[in-house]
Amino acid sequence: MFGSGLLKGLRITGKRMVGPTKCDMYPYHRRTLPTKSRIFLAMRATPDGKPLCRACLTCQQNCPDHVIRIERDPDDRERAVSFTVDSGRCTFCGLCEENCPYDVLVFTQDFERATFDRDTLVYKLIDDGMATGACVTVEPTDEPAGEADADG
Amino acid sequence: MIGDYPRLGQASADGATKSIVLNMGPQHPSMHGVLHLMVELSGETVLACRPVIGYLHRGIEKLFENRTYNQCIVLCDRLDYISQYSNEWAFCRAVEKLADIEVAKRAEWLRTMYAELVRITSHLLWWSSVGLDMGAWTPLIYAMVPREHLFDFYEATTGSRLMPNYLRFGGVKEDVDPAALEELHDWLGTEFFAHLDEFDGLLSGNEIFLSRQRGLAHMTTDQAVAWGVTGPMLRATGCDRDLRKDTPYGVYDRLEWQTMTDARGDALARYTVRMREMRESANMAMQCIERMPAGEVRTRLPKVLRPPAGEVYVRTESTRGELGIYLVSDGSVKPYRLRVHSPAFMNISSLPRLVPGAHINDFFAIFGGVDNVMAEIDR
Amino acid sequence: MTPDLASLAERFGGTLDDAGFDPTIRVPRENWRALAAALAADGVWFSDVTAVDTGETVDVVAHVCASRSEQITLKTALSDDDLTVDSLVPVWPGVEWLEREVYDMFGVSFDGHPDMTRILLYEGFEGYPLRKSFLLDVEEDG
Amino acid sequence: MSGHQFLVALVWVLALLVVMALNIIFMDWYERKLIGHIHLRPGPMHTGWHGLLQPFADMLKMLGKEDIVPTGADKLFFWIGPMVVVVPLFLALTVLPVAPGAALADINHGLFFVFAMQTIVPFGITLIGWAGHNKWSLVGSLRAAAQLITYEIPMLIAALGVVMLAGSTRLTDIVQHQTVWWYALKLPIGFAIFFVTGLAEMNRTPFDLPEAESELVAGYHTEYSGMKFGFAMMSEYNSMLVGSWLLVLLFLGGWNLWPLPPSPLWVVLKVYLVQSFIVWIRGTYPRMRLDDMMEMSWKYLIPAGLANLLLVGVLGTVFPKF
Repeated sequence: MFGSGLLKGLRITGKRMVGPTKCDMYPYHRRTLPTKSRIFLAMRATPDGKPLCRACLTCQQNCPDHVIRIERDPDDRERAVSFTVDSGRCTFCGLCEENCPYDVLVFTQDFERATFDRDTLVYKLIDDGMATGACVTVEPTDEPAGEADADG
Repeated sequence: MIGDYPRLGQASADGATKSIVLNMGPQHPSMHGVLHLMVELSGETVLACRPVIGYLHRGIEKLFENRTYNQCIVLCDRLDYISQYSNEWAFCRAVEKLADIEVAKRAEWLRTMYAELVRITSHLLWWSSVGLDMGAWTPLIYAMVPREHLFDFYEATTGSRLMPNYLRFGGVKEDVDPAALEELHDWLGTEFFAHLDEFDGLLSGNEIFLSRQRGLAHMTTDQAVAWGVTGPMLRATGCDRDLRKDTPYGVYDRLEWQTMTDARGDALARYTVRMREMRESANMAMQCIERMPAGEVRTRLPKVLRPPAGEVYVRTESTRGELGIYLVSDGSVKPYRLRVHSPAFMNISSLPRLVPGAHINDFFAIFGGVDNVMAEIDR
Repeated sequence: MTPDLASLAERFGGTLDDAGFDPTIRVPRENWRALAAALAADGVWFSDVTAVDTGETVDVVAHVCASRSEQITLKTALSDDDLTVDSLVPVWPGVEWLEREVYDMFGVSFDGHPDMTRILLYEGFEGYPLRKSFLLDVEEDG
Repeated sequence: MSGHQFLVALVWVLALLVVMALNIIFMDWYERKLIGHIHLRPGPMHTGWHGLLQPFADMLKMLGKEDIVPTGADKLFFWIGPMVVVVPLFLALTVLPVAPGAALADINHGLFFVFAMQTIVPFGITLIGWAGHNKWSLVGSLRAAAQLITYEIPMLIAALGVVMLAGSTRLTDIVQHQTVWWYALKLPIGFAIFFVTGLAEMNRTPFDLPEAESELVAGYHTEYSGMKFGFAMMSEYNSMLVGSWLLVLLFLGGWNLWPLPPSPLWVVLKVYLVQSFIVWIRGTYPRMRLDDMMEMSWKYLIPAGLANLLLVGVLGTVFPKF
């Protein structure tokens, strides 16, 4: 009958009107993102500030958008002097993390980094050969993870 | 009328017909993306329409030529950003066919499942905008509830809501937690269908909606094929052409499902086909979860892929229709030429043929049924 | 129903290459539209029209479907000094925008096309981006 | 007019202005809230308790915006347009009673006065659309003119049924006839027609074609900004108030709520219930098509209204007490 569809629609919206809302009240209620979420790049480092990076440049070569810049120590090819991330160019594809042979790169779930200044989007994970505050601290293990398929 | 269609200014060239040209978009409240439509009107009747595209052109086909194959997958997400997995799959299929890579068993099931889920999320967005185009605001919000649930699933399993970069040559990036799959299966079987029933009650049976959609912008199968229209728009003319059935890939030949068609050929048929496809896709995704074998999800490949020189054209049934990937390789680490034949591009090119004679009022009702994504049209 | 491709290729002074994934017919550009029309008369519909810059020539490539699962590739080579070929719009109306895109990206102009203008790029853009001579400003990896 | 009468009239006018302002403030907040809850979201929450101060925030925002007059606009009409819309609606308010005789002017032909005032509104909208020098507003305003003129006829016909039963066009008399049985119950067809045409007169969903944001950007007031845009919004809420008030008086018993004693409170309550329903409809339906809408009026509503009139005549003759 003409009009039954109209009434049905009113019933549905009426039910929803008195029912609960489904909003996350964002700044008051913050969701924790799943651990797999790729937000900002970070690096594992030991508690005493030693980065686990071995400056193999795999991530830099795999990055489609030239986000990562690594400066090697001229004396020690396995030591990075600086590791710069230009997150303003990053597309969060995860190729660096995935291809890292030593499993050193990780993504953090911290997403609140809106800024007014584009320069602040460039941050260093290694500065002067030491891990910066943007790194994630891990307890040192005996065997470096992922050594086996380093040349995969 | 299969061949030519009225061009802009043609009807008023004789001087007898008075017309105005409206510029709809690229900034218009209900324009989907940055499409610019020049519409010639006589009163409220559309005489001709000329879509102006390219506002979102990023030169992706050129960028492909400057990236290694692995890096190209990232860009595939950006083609049609609301059916990401379909794009990735199309590209991966082309590379796998050219380089003769075998896909891991479980990965095939996962790929099929994600492709069907993304068909649902894409159609949900379409459903919300179909209502919005006709002035109903509520569908927009209601469709977001199940869509957000699926996006949460994407994020928990692939790491990103919109740009997953999940498929790899020979498989997928990583396996999915069985508990998450189980939960998704339960949700699809119960809550999701309840949502769809609600959608049907809200819009599909609404007399105002029906009177606006019925008989609007009619298209026959012959016309659709001649204009290059594919996907749900073609199936809404009664033609059951569907690449998932015609050239089975993934595990589509092992699932029990039907191609959804509707013989009426009008805007309502396009609506019905997509609504039915959502239910069928949910069924297919549930079958995938039930029957998925255990095992590896990724074939071991050399870190740097060099497909042999040659060329391949692979067509995939994406959410919007036939997504063709034409890959020419010269044996190096980067594609020599990668052409993306976009279904939305073909469908939107039929718009100037569909709208003449319609009211400006119906214009967006027709436009909504085309279901375009500017990112894929402009590339 | 697959048309007899070998005889078709012969009829239009072209060659048939069956080695790849899809049968490929190469014809001289004078017979481009005639080949398409003959195929269309056999019930073949189009899927895609595009082009490839091979270095010496620009190949206009059409992917057509003989049946739901059979694809045929049609090719014609155009030399750099005269990039014109007959338009396929009279055969398949839907290729209108595809040919505009080829014009936009490769500079191939199609005779008999109703609206030969740029489509993705703006009028006045210099160069044809998908030609190999058009170089991107690519950063070198360290 | 004596000084005393003048003073009373002045107080009434001021009171009506306050009512108008309060209604706009309340409806601005209420509509957002209601639509919000239909949309599964809470609506404004941060300006005051549950966003109660939101209308004031809106007002401040509108006042702070630059008042743009487009280059090609007809400046005189651009200014006059909003007033031509707002003033008649305010005048219509002056004859609407809340209790027997309690109106600024409880005139004998109150019903027709309201209709006459509503008829002026399309002129204002057409002026607005013409003056803005914008294709969207032109299309929108012409739609509005066509729609309002088309829907006035069935609206009047539906109201005529009430006039026939009540034997008066004075709004107080009409309400006094509905002490127990509302005319909505006696004349369901007339009520339905009046409600639907009322929606069209108010430019509300599903008849909001003049400001169809999905095709006409913002319809007839596309070029308006700042406080002039505020005027357009105000006129919308005003016409909603007038329309639903008239509906309550004609069909929903006005201040009668049997078996409870009559009270002006019931008028307020009913007016806001009707307005809630209108908002609810907005949250549910898509917009109608222009030609369908015209067709509905000429082909269905007017014949149905005439049939209703005939029915009322027959019933009124056969059962004089009806």
